[in-house]
Amino acid sequence: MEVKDIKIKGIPHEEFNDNEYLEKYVEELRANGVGIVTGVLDDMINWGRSNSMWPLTFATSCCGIEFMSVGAARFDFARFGFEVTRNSPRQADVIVVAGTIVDKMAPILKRLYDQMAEPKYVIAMGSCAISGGPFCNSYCVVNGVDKIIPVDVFVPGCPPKPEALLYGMMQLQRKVKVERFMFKDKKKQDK
Amino acid sequence: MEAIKQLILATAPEAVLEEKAHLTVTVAPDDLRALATALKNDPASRFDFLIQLTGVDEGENFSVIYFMTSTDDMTRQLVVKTYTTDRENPVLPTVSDIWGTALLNEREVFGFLGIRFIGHPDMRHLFLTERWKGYPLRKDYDASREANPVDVTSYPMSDHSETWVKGKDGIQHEKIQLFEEDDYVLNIGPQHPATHGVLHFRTALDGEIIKKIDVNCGYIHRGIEKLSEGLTYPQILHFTDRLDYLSAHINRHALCICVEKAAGIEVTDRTEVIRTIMDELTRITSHLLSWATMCMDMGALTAFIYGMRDREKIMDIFEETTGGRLIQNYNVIGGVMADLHPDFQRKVKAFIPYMREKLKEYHQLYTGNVIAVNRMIGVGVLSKETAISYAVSGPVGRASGLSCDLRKIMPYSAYGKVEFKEIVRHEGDCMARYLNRLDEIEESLHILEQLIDAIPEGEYCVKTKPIIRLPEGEYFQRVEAARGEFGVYIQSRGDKTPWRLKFRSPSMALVSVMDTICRGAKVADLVTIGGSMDYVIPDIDR
Amino acid sequence: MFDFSIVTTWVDQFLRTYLPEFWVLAIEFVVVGVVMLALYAVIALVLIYFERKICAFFQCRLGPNRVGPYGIFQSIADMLKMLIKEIIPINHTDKLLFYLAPFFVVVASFLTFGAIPFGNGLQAFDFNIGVFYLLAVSSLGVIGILMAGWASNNKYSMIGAMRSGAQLVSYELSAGLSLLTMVVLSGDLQLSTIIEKQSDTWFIFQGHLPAVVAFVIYLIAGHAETNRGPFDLPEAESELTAGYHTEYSGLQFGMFYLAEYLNMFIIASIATTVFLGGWMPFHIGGLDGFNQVMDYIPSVVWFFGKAFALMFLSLWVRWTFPRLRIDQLLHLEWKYLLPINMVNLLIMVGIVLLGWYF
Amino acid sequence: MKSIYTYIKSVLNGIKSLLTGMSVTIREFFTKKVTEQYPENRATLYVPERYRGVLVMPHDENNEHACTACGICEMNCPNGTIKVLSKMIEPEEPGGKPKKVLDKHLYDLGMCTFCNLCVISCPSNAIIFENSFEHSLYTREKLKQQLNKEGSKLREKKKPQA
Repeated sequence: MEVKDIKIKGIPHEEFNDNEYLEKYVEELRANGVGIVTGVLDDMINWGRSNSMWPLTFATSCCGIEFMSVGAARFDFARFGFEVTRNSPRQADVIVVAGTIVDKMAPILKRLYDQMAEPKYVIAMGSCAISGGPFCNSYCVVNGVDKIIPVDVFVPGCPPKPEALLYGMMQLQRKVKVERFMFKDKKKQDK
Repeated sequence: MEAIKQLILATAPEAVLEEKAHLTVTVAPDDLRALATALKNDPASRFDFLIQLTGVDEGENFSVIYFMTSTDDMTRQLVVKTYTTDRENPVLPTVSDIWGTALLNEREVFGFLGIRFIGHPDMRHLFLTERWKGYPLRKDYDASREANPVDVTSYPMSDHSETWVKGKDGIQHEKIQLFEEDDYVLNIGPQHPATHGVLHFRTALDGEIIKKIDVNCGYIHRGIEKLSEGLTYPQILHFTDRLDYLSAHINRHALCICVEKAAGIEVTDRTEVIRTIMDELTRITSHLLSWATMCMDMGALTAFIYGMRDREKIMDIFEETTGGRLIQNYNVIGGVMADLHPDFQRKVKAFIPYMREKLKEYHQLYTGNVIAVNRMIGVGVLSKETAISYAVSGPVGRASGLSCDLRKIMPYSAYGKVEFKEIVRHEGDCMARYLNRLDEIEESLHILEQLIDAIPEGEYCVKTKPIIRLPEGEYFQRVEAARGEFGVYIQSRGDKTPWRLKFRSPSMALVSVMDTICRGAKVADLVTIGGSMDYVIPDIDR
Repeated sequence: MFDFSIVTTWVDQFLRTYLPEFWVLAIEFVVVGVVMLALYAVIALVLIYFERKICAFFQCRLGPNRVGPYGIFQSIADMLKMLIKEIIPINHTDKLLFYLAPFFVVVASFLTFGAIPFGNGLQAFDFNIGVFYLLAVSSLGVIGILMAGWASNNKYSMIGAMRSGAQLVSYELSAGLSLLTMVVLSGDLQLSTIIEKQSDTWFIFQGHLPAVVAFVIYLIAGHAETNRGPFDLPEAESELTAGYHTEYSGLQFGMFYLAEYLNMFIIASIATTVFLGGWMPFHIGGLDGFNQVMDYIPSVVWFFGKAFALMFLSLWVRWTFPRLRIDQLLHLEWKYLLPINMVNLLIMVGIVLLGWYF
Repeated sequence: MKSIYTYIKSVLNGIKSLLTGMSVTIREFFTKKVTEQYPENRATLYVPERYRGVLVMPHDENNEHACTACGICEMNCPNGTIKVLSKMIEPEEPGGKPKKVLDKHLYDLGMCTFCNLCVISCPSNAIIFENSFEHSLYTREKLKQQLNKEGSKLREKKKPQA
């Protein structure tokens, strides 16, 4: 599937941020070559995956409340099929790192990530998760969760508006939709 | 006050008394315990409510500052100071058997400054891991990341604690076993839906019944107090919103008042009223969220969604005026950041009847429900004595019969001008706490009603100097946040940055009583009690 | 009313004319099995969508609406994802029990599924002890749950499983007694006979108050047996994260998930069969015209209509109430449901003896 | 006898309370839903003017901005989100002083806490917060932005403010 074919209801392709990254990403994946059968199969699988991202209920601070708002009536991420927040990492597909990760929490986040079943995705929500945010100069704050686990989408804001998180989730959907089942992104596994 | 002074001098003749903003007593460590016992038990003083204790690195020595008040008269305040000059191996006597508050607070001081409290039954690090090198709040602490790099290895947790006691031949070190050999220990947290964040309860179970809880904090300890020491006062403001993010306005308000009082800045009446309105709106959102999450903890997901839905109305109001939903960054030193949005009054006025309607719905849906009632009544009873000992305040303290509403006791901003009821219940169980919150929403609406049409004209923000320096001294400001008493302690040495800044967190007191009130309850009750306590973890860990 | 047994008998005879007995049976078994499996999966998917939408509507929100029109493909997407999700091998588990447990849960619900009469003549096997069979197999699922909880080597799972055991043992009693009340009324255990006897009026109307009470108690007990809120203690989300299936991922978790929804359907269909006349249309004695109109509606529609109505009720309850605590759960059963049930049974026996029913 | 009476009463009261609860939820079942359908409502979505989504430096039609590279915003920022890099340019006419102008105004969206201190402290109103919120990206580096556009210049004082 070419990048331009990825359809997300409501927002045209051109209006999304960071299309260049996706194009590059697709090229990298294409380098392995793809069969016709697996191509169709991939599309089907990716359709399923991207529309059924079950988040892990994981929140450390302020962003967690906005994450809860997204789950509540007004923004309702159930519409996207992200409805079933799982409390057990084994059953979750995406971990939304909502809040600051400090040194004491870092091993636990890492462990949670390791406990999740493939395919798993990470959204870094808010300044704290992206870079340490307000506390980036502190003696015990991890300056960005990408130092611990591979992050798929960064959602800036402090905390981001619920709509911004929904937008971030759609970005993740777009990324999932170009993936290959057979030739998984090697970079991610090496990390 | 004279009687108290005499009492102090009678118990500790060498104590130094100073009349600052509060009466301050400096006492040698050897006299501390005698003085503390006397202050707590003497009918003239009865300082039974230890608000907080703070450790400060004064340069040549370490001092610990005890800030106390009396439940007879909450306006009666006293500061007791003690110190140690030994920087290598500082020790001080504990007061944890006198005030329950000291249990966690002394552990905090130990973690931050390395002061060991002799006789404290559980001298572990509270926020940092045992492997942490250095004591962050010491002025000579090496804050670089090289000293303590990020480590993602999981280490097993020790089942032992330490204590130092005074024996025959000096101070002895002892190991304490936390759990019995055959205890079934269930780890609730750090990542668990019922802990409202990243708190860690190690729960010893007997079947479904809780035998003991070992609370572990620090999974979101961000070192705000240390960071503040390097920032100017306007810059520090942005941390306050992120402490207890559910009462962001109120925390920020506290720091603003503290700095304004210290710097002698007068704010306009308009500012005061705007701040009060915002505080009350924040309180409503906070209580709504607390109601919602408590219901969710007990398994009623629909109630959770209803609470969140109605909260959004206030979020809209906030967003329009302040430009932020949860973290508003609205109060600044000298006033507020922007004037009210033209739509503000109309929206708040529309909100008040709407919320009243919804409160009725909440009561119908949940308060009367036989399942909910049975799960809340008589569960997690917090007695008044325990509440006082652990300095529990806010809706939880008031549910145990402790009248501690600072808005009534020492009115700040516009609270002196409005009339409202202080909600006090005496049962001390989950139901009382639950009902207290809903009733407080009602009272907040009542305050809003009185203020919304009476916003005086004037400047919303007075001009302040570009660089704010506080004169040398110690400043302490207490306000009533949504979870209880929030305090800001600033020790200034005349710089534009504070020498030591400490936030008194209401949630810490709430968590410290969890072990006491959960014993004998069931696992499901732990969740209910946690929901009714409504602690916010980043507020504890700071 | 169209009788589906005409079709099945025709197929049977058609096969018999060409094939020996053994092959006929073999083919029929396979066909029935496949059809049942397909139905099982389809019903589960429909139910998942149904629940999500209803739950959303109770909560003032819209629910899935972006995957296909009105979000109807949502559960298919979920299923696709679940099928290819990694199954994590876990150390320190009892491997055999761990992998066997999901199958136990699914098989138990599938066995019950086979005995349900979906329409006139649409029933895989019609025991003469049908009600007894249903009660017996539907409670097998708890063994799977206990196995899962034990084998996971996880404290949450363990507590969840133990709770589930206590819960099922108690509520099975109420479910059994309330069904027994209806058996007293019908005088038969065979499901087809029970439905046949309701051709004039459903049992719930025939049996006066005791039938209604038995119906309500059965709904409560059945609801509790399916481990759904307010009785979802074994997986109590806010206490035990995910309870007995905490350690399960991918397809294994999918099986638990599926079985949970199917159990809900099974309880609803048993209640439909025993209390609401199964696939029998709604008849009022004396109004022949009305009754004929009712007969035009196919029996399958009647059955599923009633079952879904009951499931709606169950969802309504689930999304309104908070969870019970374990001691309250047992109180409810032993202090309220069971005594009421006993008295109810006595009254029912009296009514039947005196011949006061319609 | 009294105990039987209380027993029955407690049962009935319990049932009544449950039914009240259920009546609330069924009422909500049929009321209009409050869900806002982002992104379908993108065209009509109301984001308050004051919402702080991202820091921008407004440029006028001549590609000119108001930033004098004084660095006050950088100084006021509590966590180092802003970096102002200036350069000296040689005076046009000989004898004049070299002028300090803005080279790069670097802003890290992924670190910003939206405290507004930079905006209120800016003496020349060169930066403002914009209310857009769709900024999610796949890479961390792209969140680090340069606020002044390529080739932009400082707006001359004499010109009327746009």
